[in-house]
Amino acid sequence: MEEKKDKTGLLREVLDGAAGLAGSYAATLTHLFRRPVTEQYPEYKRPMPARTRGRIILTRSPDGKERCVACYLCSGACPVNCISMQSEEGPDGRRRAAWFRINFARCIYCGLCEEACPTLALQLTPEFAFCKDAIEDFVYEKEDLLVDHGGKDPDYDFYAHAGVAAGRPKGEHIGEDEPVDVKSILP
Amino acid sequence: MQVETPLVLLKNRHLGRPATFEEYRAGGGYEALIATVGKRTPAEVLQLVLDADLRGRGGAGFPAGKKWQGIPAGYVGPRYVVVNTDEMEPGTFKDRILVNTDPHLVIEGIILCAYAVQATEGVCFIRPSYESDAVLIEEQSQVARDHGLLGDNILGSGFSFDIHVHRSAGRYICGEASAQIKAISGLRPNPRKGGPRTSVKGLWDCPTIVNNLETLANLPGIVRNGPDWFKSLARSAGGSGTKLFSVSGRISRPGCYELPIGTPLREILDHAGGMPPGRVLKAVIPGGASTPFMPDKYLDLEMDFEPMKRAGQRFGTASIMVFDQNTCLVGATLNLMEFFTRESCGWCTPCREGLPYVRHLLRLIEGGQGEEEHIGMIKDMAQAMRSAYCAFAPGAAEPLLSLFEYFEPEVREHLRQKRCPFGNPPPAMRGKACGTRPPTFGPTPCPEDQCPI
Amino acid sequence: MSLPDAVVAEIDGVIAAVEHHKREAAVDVMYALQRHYGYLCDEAMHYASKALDMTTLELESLATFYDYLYRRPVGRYVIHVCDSVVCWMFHQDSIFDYLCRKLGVPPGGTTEDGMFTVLPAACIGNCHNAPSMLINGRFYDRLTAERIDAVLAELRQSAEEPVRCK
Amino acid sequence: MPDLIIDGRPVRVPKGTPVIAAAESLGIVIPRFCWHPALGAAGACRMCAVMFLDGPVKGLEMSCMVPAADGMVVETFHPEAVTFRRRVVELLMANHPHDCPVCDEGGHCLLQDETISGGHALRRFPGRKRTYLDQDLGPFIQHEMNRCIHCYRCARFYQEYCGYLDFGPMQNANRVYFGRFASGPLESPFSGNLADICPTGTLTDKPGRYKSRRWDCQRAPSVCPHCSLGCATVALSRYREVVRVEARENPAVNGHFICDRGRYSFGYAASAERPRQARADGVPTSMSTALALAGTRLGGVVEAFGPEAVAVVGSARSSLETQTALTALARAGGWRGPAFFADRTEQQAVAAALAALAGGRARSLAEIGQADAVLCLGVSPLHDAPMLALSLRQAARAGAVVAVADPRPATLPLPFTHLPLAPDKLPGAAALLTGAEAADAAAIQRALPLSPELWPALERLAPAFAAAGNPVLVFAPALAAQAPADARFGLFPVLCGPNAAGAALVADADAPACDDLARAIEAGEVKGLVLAEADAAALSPRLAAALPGLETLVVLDHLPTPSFAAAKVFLPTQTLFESGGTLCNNEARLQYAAPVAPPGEPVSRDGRGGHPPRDYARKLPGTDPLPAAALCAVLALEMGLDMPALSFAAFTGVGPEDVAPEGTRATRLPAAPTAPAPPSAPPGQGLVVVRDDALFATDAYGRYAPLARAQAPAASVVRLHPDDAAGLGLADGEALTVTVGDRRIEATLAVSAAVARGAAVVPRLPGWAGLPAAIGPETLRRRQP
Repeated sequence: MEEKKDKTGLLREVLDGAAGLAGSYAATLTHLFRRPVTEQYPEYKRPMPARTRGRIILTRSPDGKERCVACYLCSGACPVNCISMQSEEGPDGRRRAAWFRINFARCIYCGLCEEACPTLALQLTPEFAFCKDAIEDFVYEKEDLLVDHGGKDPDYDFYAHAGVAAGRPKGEHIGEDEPVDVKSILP
Repeated sequence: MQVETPLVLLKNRHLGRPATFEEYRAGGGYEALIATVGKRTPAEVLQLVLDADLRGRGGAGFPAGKKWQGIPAGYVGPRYVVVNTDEMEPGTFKDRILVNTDPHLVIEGIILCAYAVQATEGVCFIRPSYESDAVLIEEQSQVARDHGLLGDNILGSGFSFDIHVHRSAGRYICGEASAQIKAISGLRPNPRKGGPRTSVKGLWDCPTIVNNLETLANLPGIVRNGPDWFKSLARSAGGSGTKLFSVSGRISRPGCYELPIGTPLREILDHAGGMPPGRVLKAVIPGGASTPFMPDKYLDLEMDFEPMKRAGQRFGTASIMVFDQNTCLVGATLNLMEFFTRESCGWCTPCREGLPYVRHLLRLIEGGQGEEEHIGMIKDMAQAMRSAYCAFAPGAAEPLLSLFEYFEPEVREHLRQKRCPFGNPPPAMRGKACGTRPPTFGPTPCPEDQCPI
Repeated sequence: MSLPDAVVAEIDGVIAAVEHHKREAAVDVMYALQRHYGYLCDEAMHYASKALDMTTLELESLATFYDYLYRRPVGRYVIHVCDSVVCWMFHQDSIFDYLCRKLGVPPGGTTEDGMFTVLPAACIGNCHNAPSMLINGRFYDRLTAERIDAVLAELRQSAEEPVRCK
Repeated sequence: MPDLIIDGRPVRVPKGTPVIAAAESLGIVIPRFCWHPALGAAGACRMCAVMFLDGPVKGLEMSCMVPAADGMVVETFHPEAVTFRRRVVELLMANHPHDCPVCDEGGHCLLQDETISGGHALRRFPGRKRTYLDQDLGPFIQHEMNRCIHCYRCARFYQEYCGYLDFGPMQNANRVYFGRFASGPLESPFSGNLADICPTGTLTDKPGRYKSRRWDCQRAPSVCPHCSLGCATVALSRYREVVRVEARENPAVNGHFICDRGRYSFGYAASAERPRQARADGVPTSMSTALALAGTRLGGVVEAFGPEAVAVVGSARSSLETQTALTALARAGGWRGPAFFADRTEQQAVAAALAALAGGRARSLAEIGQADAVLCLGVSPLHDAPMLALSLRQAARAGAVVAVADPRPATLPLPFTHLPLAPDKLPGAAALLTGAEAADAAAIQRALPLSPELWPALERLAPAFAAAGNPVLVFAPALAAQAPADARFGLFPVLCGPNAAGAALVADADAPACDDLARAIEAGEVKGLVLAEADAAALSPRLAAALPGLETLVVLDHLPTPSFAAAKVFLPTQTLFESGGTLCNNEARLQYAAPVAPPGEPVSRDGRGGHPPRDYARKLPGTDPLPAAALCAVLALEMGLDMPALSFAAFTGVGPEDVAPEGTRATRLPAAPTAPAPPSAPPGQGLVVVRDDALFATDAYGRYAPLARAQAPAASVVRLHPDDAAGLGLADGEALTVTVGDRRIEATLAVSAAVARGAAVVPRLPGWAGLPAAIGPETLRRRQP
């Protein structure tokens, strides 16, 4: 009884072992015929989802003007203080950045600046690999950041909503009534 | 069932012209004044008014005598009487009728009031559309002056008092006492709340009594015939005197009727000829634009301050506007909101911003673009309007809230049909009306049979 | 352009009548100037400001607040069409539209010949004769198209000086 | 003292306190827009609604309108109140534009705070937004009416609180517009406060427009150095530049507001002309070289002529720290000085003015607002101390009688009586009004026989002053002798510089004045001079004229004054914004201004290609300047002097650690010195020269602030009484040539009856400093075309 039991136990162990072996071989075999996962980076650059948080750009509104109004919200939101700027009044009366600087050596690509941006000017792009030889080269100025398209939201135009007369007269923004006439004779 | 009613205020009614000084005098006019000035003490006159329980006819119904008592005892310096003839409440025209009927009754009343509070100067605040009344008062007060009843040393008693007319340039809010004082002072007529009352610190920082013109016109009668007579005029238990009811709207004979206070609405309408043929009463606004709609179930309510207050209604200025079954009450409320929005002084948020807010939503509803949520939004804002700075926005909220209280199905019908069930066109935006109306709504054809054009 | 002596005298008289409280005359002085100039132009405001010892801003805050003081040019006759609830019940909006079309002006507009300005107005206190309008301090009751035509024709003929407000 | 319960917490407040303020004393901040502690309740915004559960008032009421009363039980978070407040915010936001990103108020906006904290995030109102056209309100205030929430704070402040009537509300209903009759600069010299008081971005600070967000600024409590009142300010600096100055609440001094001079004259600190580098004989050099050279040169003078040949001059614009260090330096070297005043009379006068304050007679600005009669003697409030005018207005609003006895024409935004009297007549006028008994007509006519036009006014004023329970005398130090013995009268001197009081406390009673030093230089007794934050030309023309006679002139300063140009050795110092410092104001109140801006050229001027430099390892440019007190210590070290450690506590009785945030009055005032002789009629013929300040650019700092300088009147004006003008044969508006020493100044003549007879009012500008005490036709001449 004892022996018999031993025998059946041994047989089972052998069979189990063989099954396990066969399983592993099967796994190996299936992988042999699968499409390879490895991509030949950098020869092949895998397309990233649009919302990937990579290099930051400053976009333009549909009329081709700078979207950034230098409101300081991105620099205020930035947890690592890598954004700095100076605002000024442009020749067209619009508020804009005199200079705008992002230190990508510090940036952690958290995307808080993009969330803070009220004019959809500042956007993170899927571009994640931009290596430099010198760390100072990671300091991007406005001219390095500014692109000539609208990024993820090409249609939004802050100044079409804003209610300040910068390029577009009062009362002609979206959802506005014509200006109140203080001297109106209508009751 | 026409009953004989005592005529007190309108007894000198002549067709097409005001009563003259002689006519007024012949009917016992100025006798109260002659018997009072220099013969009775001001305190006695005040006591008469207190006993008569004369309540303000301008809308709030504050006892006139109590208001006069507010003047600090022993105050030395000028005191003023301001006669409120602003009367810009839509539906109200009683003061104009009264002045044009019997100017000297009004003048005598003003002088009696001035004597009771020992005022030195009276200001008659008159709205621009009553220019003819202003001229009339100016002329007739000159007549009184010529007879020694007004001006320096009245009837040789040593009491001096004079009246001048202050012409307003028109705004509903000027009818509010503190705003009226500011308007006379050449300031922006924003009402004032808190701080001393106008009877303590009013015009030019002196004690000032602001009373409605009709209130003061009751004084000669009270002084001449005594408080008991005055109280006996009323039909309601606690009431006193008669009242000028201005009846307008869908009624056979719109006009101004003097009836005892406490006369039930049904009787008043009967006096005015009842409903025109084919018309059924739906609701009335009983006391000017800032009182709630009163549906027909209140037809037998006594028209007096207290009984109406108990029924959740307001007596107001007793300006009865009658709406028939063919009138859209949403449109009527919208019209009232347009009025209130425009006439706000712009001081506090619920009034300045809240009224345009509900006006816009009502325009949407009346124009068939209303949504279910708009009803809730209007109710929300109407509640908020009740906590405004002065009584203006709360007054505007009254008809608005009563619209939803009594006639919500009518509002919902607008939502359901996506148009006005009474066929009113979508409300045109102010300032863009001309040429933007749909051609079906012009001079002709009109949505209703009796369109005047 | 200096004011005629009569206007100056009238303004001085109005101010003298309320000598101790000059400010009370503000509206009356502006009415007087409005009658002279037709409306309250800036020149009128500056004159009133000097006469009353008030700043132009103070007067402007009154002139723009009130209904019957016009800071924009108006016609010889200003037609105030009551648009309150009783008149509305009697189709005031049709009346108003009719007037506007008849005269070819938008609300608040002035006809080209400078005769008429059409304005909506808060209740003018003539509800028992609705619908009604106010021109020159005079009521026109129970309006119909024919009545409006007649009134306009009559006013066009009239040589009477417009009495806007005393 | 009503007791009430707010949100379950009992509180006792003084009678008349509104519930909103009572809650604030518990730390419960009820939302508000229109309520402001200085302006009181308006009840316009309806934001401060709270629920009154018990007590004399019940139901939903505005906490600003209801005075606290016994037995009240108030709940600020009652659902009904919260709902109502939510509706109010919804209404206010229904028309508010979508422009926070470009709004300068963003980040310190009350509307933002209340909207976000109230949870209003989504717009449900389907209507369109109201818009307005804006006006140009001048150089200080930017107008953006779309953002207005109609709280009426601006109009109430501008018209009621300040008394100017060129800005206010127009139109009615939902069209109310706040602006002027037409575009143009605001007339009020307090207009800058509109930016502070506006709860949204409708009225914002124009000079600071689009500069920065509040959270990016370094902020520190500061003290205004543009007159002697010492108003509390907050300085905001960013990128090494002061970008804005705001009012700071100091209930004892300026309340909540400051004047435009104090607000917009900060530009001197970051001005491009500011000397930031040490110079030796006019050549830029390093700080250490210049210090060594200063040591050597001064040492040389001491060696050759003895320590008495070196003198030190300070000024009323330095901090107490600097003034004390100069004193310590002078004592260590055994040098003359320091001299802080032009002449000894002035020093005595200031000391006497301070001495008079002993015994609790000093009044603060806030207390002047509660006085019932105020006489300004030789003080023109709006220009000598602008915030004084605002306090006088508050007094006048409460019914006080205000009289200004001053030779200069005076305008004030309040009802007041101007007594244009020549300086020598002022003591007589003061005696008439400050006596215990009301002066009678005879006394008035005796005192001022030549001014019959003033008799009726004085007859009216005399009984009012005699009957006043709480009168105040505001006086110029030269008239310190006129301070009445009558203890009823509070005293309020107006001095000539932000720290003139400090100078008078620090200076020895027998210290030489600038004129004494000038005499000593002329006599060859003084050969070396240390001029610390003082402009000899403005301080004492005689000293300026004597400077070339020196062997060595060491100048410590941060302003490009003429003395800086004349310096043999120049040592740059830090401004109050950089070093901080303690100032002593006119009522001997010591206040500490904290440092706010780091030293160095502002980033805006440092860098190329439109952005700041990227070289992080270099030394920042323009960081040489050191606090003047530190420079004194280093100089002493260079010269091997044993400079004692001297704290200003030794002079004022109050140590640096004792200075409270709202200021602490000096406990050690000068012992009553012999009061200066009252001004007397100048010998011989001529008109007494009276100097007049303008609102901008006549104070020592404002002259070097570009924005303030841009507001200064283009042409200098000489003002004369019609009689005097006629006597000189001159007419109103004529072009004049004024001879000052060997220079000629061009000016125009303004003739006005508001000028005292016998006085010639000239601007207080350095160029005019050399005029003699009295001038005649040879000085004032018609300009030949």
